[in-house]
Amino acid sequence: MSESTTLDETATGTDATAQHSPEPPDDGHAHGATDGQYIVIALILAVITAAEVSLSYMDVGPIFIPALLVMMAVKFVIVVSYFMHLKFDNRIFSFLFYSGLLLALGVYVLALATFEFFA
Amino acid sequence: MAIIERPATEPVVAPTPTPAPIVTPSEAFGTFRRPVETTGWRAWVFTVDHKKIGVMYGAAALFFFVVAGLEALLIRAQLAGPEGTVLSADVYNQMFTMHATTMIFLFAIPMAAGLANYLVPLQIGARDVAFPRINAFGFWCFLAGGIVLNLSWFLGGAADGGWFMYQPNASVPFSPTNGVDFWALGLQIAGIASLTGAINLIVTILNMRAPGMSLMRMPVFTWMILVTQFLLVFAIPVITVAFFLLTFQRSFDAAFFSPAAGADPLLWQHLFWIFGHPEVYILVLPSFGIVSEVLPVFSKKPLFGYPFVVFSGIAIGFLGWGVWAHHMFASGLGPVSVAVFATATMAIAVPTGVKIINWTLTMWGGKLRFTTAMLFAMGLVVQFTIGGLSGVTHSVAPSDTQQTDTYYIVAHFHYVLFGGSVLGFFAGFYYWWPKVFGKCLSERLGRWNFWLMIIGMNLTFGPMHILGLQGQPRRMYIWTTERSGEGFFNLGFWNLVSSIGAFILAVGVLFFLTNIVHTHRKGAPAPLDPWDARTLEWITTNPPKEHNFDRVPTVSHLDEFFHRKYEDVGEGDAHDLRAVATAEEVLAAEQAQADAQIHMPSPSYWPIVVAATLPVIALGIIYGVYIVSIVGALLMVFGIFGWAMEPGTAPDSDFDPSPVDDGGPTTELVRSE
Amino acid sequence: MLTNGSKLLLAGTTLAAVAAIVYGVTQDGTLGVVGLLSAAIALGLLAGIVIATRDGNVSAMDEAAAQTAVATHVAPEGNIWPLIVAGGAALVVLGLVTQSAFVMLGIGLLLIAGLQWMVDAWSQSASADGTFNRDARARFAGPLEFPLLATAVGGVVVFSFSRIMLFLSKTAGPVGFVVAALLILAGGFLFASQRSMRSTAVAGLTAFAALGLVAGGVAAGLDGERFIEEHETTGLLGEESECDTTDETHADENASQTVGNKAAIMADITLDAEGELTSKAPGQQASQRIVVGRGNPSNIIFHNESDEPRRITLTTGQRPLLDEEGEEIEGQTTPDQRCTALAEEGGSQLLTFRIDKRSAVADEAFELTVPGVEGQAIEVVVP
Amino acid sequence: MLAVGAIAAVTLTACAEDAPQDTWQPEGENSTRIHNLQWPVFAIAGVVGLLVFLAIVWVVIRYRDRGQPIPKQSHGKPALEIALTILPALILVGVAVPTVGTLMALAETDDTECSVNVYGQQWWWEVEYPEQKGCGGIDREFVTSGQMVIPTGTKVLVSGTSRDVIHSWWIPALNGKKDMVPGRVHTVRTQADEPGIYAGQCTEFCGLSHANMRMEVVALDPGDFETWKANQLKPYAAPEEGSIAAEGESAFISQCARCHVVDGLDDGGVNAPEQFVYSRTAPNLTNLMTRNTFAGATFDLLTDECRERVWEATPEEFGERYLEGVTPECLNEVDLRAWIKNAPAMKPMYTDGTKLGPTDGRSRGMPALGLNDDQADQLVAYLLERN
Amino acid sequence: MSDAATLEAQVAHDDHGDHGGHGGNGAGHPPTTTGLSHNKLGMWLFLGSECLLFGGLISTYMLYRGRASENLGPDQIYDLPFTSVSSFVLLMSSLTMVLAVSAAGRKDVRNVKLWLTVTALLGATFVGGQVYEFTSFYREGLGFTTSLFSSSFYALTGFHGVHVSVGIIMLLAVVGMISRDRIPGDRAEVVELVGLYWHFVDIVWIVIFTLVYLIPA
Repeated sequence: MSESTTLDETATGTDATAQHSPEPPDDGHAHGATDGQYIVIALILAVITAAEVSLSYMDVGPIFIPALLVMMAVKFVIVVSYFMHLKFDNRIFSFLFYSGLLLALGVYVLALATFEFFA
Repeated sequence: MAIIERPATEPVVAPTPTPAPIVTPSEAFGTFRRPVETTGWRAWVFTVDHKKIGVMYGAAALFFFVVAGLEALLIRAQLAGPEGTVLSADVYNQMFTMHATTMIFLFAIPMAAGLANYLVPLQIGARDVAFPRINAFGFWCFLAGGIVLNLSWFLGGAADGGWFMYQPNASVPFSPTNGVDFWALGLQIAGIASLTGAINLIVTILNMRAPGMSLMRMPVFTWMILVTQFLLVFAIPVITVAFFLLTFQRSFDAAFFSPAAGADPLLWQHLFWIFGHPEVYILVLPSFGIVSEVLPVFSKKPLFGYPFVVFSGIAIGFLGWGVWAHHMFASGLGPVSVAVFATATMAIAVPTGVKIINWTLTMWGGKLRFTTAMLFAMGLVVQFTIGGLSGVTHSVAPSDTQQTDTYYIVAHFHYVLFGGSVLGFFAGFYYWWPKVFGKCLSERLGRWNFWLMIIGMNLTFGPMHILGLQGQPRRMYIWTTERSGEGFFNLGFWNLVSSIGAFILAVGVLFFLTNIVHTHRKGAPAPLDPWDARTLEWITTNPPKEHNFDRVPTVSHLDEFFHRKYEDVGEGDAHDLRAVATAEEVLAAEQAQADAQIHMPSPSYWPIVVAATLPVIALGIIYGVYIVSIVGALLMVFGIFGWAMEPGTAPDSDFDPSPVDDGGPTTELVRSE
Repeated sequence: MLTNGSKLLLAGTTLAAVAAIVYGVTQDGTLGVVGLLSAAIALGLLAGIVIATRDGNVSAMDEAAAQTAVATHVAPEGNIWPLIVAGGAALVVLGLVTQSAFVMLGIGLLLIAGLQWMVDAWSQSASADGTFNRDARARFAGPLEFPLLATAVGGVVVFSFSRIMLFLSKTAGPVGFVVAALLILAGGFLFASQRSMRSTAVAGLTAFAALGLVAGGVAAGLDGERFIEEHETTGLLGEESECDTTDETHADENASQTVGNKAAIMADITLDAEGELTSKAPGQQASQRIVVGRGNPSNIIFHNESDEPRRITLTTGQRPLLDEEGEEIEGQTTPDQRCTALAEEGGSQLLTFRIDKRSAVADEAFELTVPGVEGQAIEVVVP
Repeated sequence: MLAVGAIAAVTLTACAEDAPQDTWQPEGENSTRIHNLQWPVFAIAGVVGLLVFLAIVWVVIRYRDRGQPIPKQSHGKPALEIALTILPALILVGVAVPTVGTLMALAETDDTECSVNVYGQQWWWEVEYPEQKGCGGIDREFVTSGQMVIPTGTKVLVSGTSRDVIHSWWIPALNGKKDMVPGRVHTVRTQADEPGIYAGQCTEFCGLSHANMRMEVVALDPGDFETWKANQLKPYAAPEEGSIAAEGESAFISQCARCHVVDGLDDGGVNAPEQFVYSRTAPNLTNLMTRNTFAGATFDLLTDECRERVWEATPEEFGERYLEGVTPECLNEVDLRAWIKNAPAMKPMYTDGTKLGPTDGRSRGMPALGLNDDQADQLVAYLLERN
Repeated sequence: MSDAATLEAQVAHDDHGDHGGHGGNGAGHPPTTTGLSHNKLGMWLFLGSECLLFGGLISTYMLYRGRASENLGPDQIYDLPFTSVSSFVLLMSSLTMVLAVSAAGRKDVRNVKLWLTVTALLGATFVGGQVYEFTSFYREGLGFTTSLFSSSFYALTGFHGVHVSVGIIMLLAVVGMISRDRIPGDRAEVVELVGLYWHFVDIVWIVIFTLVYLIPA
């Protein structure tokens, strides 16, 4: 939760609720991917899912679970960065979401460790 | 229905209806029109103003504080002598469960939410919070949760499993009444209040600060509230999962915690304490913020080491997530886990130490004025230190196996919670009362209140250290002479002392209540800046206008208000502070450049409607009449979508045209012509 | 809007409803509840009518009120809800005769149509100006209409799709699923690209697709799901006392060989290559005997290191033999057994059990045996 | 000054000979190890607390507002801050290292010389001596309740679980507590240096009679322990014909044998506690009179003077006095008869027939049997012979 | 299925946060300190906290997955082909959602309504698949209270199913509100927020699909 000092910004608004202030350019829509690129990203995701499923039918020994987890993480990051625009948006959004995600990961892995789940 | 007869033959040209007068909203919608009043009960029930909601939070929390205090007195009356007969075993178990649950969930959290709601917008120069209607919804959810929780007293007995409700003792065979169901669903609803409040305040603090107020120029109270809200936003979902599993277990007989099906009761303990430990920092950090505001003002010195205090607050918040299993040292975790959590718990003592050192150094070299607020703040520094140190003694895991679940732990957390958050809240009351109500609380009654509470507290909780080390376990509805021993440190004498102390404490709180009544009846209106304060909330009238600031001030320093009142004219390192402006002049300078149009969010009844449907769903689940829950859910969806389709600020069509005849003041809201 | 008359009736409704609940919760007599509930419904209806007609008190004497009374100005527009109320009532009657599903559908229609009719009637007489009326109607009907409409559309798709899936065989299911998804996607891209397609054509096509889906769903729903065979579990083996067989039973199909971590493992019992059955408890040496706490759920893990699939069976005395209907047959007893699925070579199985009787009292000793391996038994002692 | 009083009270408890469950009176190797770690930490805490308190008192006196000009607006000295952060951190590291050491030592289980099983259930403790080579060799397991007898100077490993809710086994004089969680088996190292009675109590909230669920560990010299053990395993001695005890035996079979067990007594297969008690067991009464407490070690079988004689006995004479058991003169008739006739009146339990729906008719605790006086006399006479 | 209905009732009230979030402040937010809209900040924070909620349910499932009674465990009951197709469907619904959001950016109302409807339809087929899966498991003997594995499996996938259903209702309601122009705030932002919620529910399914279905017990 450490607030990095770079968050404080150039607050320009002279008046918190000025009347009829011009609509500030909403940052979300200026760039990001075109529709074509979204379709390509979706196909990549579909391919990874297919890979995961086929991997589970093959017997690849000990690297099976790590491979699955890596592919899951890749799909996760792709959807979050591109479909949810986190890659192009302000860093505060990434901070809010990833702090929640990593906290959940850390706390629950530690809890399962005390159950000797990974032993 | 007036049936209009149409003559059969030639087409009748409908007479051009004389244009009926435009119907006013109250005629068209009657009671369902959008509320716009600013006086009377409607102004309070449908308000979205952060100040009104803050006052309502404070009043409700104080009421529950008195209720839980009475429960504590009954507990101490039962334990005053051996073989006590005041309470039977069953009622005693309900009493201590509800004492703890009410104090934590219905007093401490809402009081912090009340102070935060009222003060944070004022301290960061905002006109209201980011989501005003969610703020109102949060309060009504808290109230609904409190009512559902306490409804259990009248419907078959309250919850009787202790405030952390360990499984499987809280499952149906061992706690057959509906008490635990009311407990789980009541706190679930109150949890929604905390979650929405947290999202609301974080967005407010991040996004609605006055121009020029960077994060490192924010008052420390707002910093501690920000850390508390981050803890809340990530802790509440964990307890929500735990409550859902408990409700599935009790109402839909799932087997999440029943050992017969192979379940592990420790899962509940983990889920509860992953929420539980950040929870106790949620209870104490707001009071740290209050003390960090009060001490500098009455020492006439800025807070010593502002960045250190802020980062130690963040460190406490961050480390708070890695220590939860120190509540479970005796629950049978492996030695490695116990070692990890013991060292992490010790690590958390360091940032707490930093705070105590900085408070002391703030007072060092100051010009101390001992108003009641200052007394309470210093009381916190002393009592919390005792609680913190007794905490360090049982972060040592082996000695914790001797101390856990005994009265030593009861003494520890009462020194930390009563000595910490309650004394902090009282310091806040005395410090901000003139700002909220326009009158100062009487200092004479305040001193009685302070000293009686301090003496009562030490007499009640001091001996509990001895009782704990003499091996008296927690939650014993009775103790017998056989196990109390005769020497100086026997259980009999110290239990009696503790019970007497509890009643002295109660008298102290009574003095506070009389102080409130006395001030409201005969208190003189407070000066604009009674304490020569330092932060932004004091550049407003007492109590502040509906829209807080006529012009949102531009901030250039930490402790902006102090810097506008005093200039340092000394050369080199000689310092000579000269007063250059009085508080009135500073306020007048701001009011001179008031904004012309100010759009304030309008009241709305949707928040209270949605909050009112939650108890209906809960009662349907508890009594197994699922049709009631489904109807409740339908009403909730209706409320949510009605809310979503209602604009934040009411358009003019929602206002009745101001009736010419009575010439009453139009709505106080400044309506743009 | 809430005139005095309607407030009185609304209060009566809520009072009757609350009384019904309190009466129902405290006493358990149904007569009182039914009476109070019917009172509540009756008062509710009356309140609705009074609200709609605004107490109907456009009295003749008050000339100004008569003039401004809006009801006299605007002729009510035609609307569909009376037709649907009639349809709903007919459906209820039909349902009573045929399937009960129609009754529910009828009641649903009655409720929705009645509500809509009331809101229409109220909003049309709200004021003389049409747009204000429509806005007033939207303010109250909107929040329920949008979500309920959405739930209805979503619900229809979910229900009919799941019935179709239940109808198709286990292999055809995924294929049907993919086809449906690709169809929807293709339709989406087609409509998105053909900007010139008039919205009526789009609406027509989607309506046709929806109709097809619902027809498929109802058809599949009516003639029943495919036969999904109840999974036989090892618990059934014990009840039908088939625990002594050495060959594979239905419950042994792809029995999972990995053993989940249970909190407290009492003992590991191993059948080694030579057919030796030994038990090893944590902290003690291997022995032929284990002590189990009475009435305490315990778990043991059976490791099969022999070269054939084996199962382990726990016999705890006798229990009366039950015939088909579950009645006890006099005098005949059968061993009270629990067993695991077959563990393949090198595999292991978990057995959870709880013994309430003391072993000293029971007529024959409790023991753990492996069907097919003679002369090997682990004595189970329950103090 | 009140705060100083509180801190002083905390440190002064080191030298008090008071409540039987005093955690500052270690009597065994494990509790001594904890004590050696505990009191230094208390001392450090006391000193730090005192320092902070003195600083506050000094500030209140020295910097009171006497009209001096507004002090220098110093925003802090980073050097001082960092120093005062590292100092506590060092102290804590100094505390952490021995903590982890003691922790690991207390978690050892493979130097066990005698293992005893313990079962917690609502509101009493069952002690089971499994068949083993340890504790001088036990060839047939036997069960007792309330009081666990162990040989002095031996490393006993108590491994326990619970049959219903979470309880906690805690003998302050011998070691810290360990929760007994149903579905898990937890171990506690227990060792007593000298013969004596060491009191303890369930310390995890377990419902109605959590306060009345006590236990005691009795430490005997190895020789006395052997005699005690032999007495526990002796065959059943039926009361001779015609005596009140014989009628007591038949009364026992008709009234008590449904739940309670006396090894060797032929009760005609009546014993089925799992149908009457939710925790599926009831205390084993085979050698009741060798224990000096009953009903979750909450009530005494001995009259007050006899109890005093045993509790106040010096270590040398303790073994012989404890082995006397409960003689007819020393029997606390009042409590035993009251318990036999109406147990729930003396100890809150869930035995009211009407409210047993959730546990499908099975009570949690001993129901009131409603016996008349002479049945009570017969049972008391019969139980007196269970020594 | 009655459990799913009551689950929906309970969880729905848990989700009020984001609907309410829409009601934030007025059209085109006034200038804020970070230049971002309150609603979007609130939504990302809400998603951060939902990670904790689903994390708790997933870790409960991981702890109890091995504790299936009488050998009716994950290996015997899961139908992998069907579930992988339902994951594919949910991924495609994320694609159509993104297309809806970019259409909203371009103020192309027709395509926004179209893509929102398609996303809702794909979501409905996914939930239909879940309902089918639950029914067939129930027929095979895996009731909600059969074993710890079944209770935690139904709790986890039931929670996720309810979140998807709430998402579908939001999508279709937004389509209705756009066509009748009943959205008070900035329409593009409302579509974007619903999109964020939908993508979050999809990535939770990505995690569930791998941990629950693919990793053997």
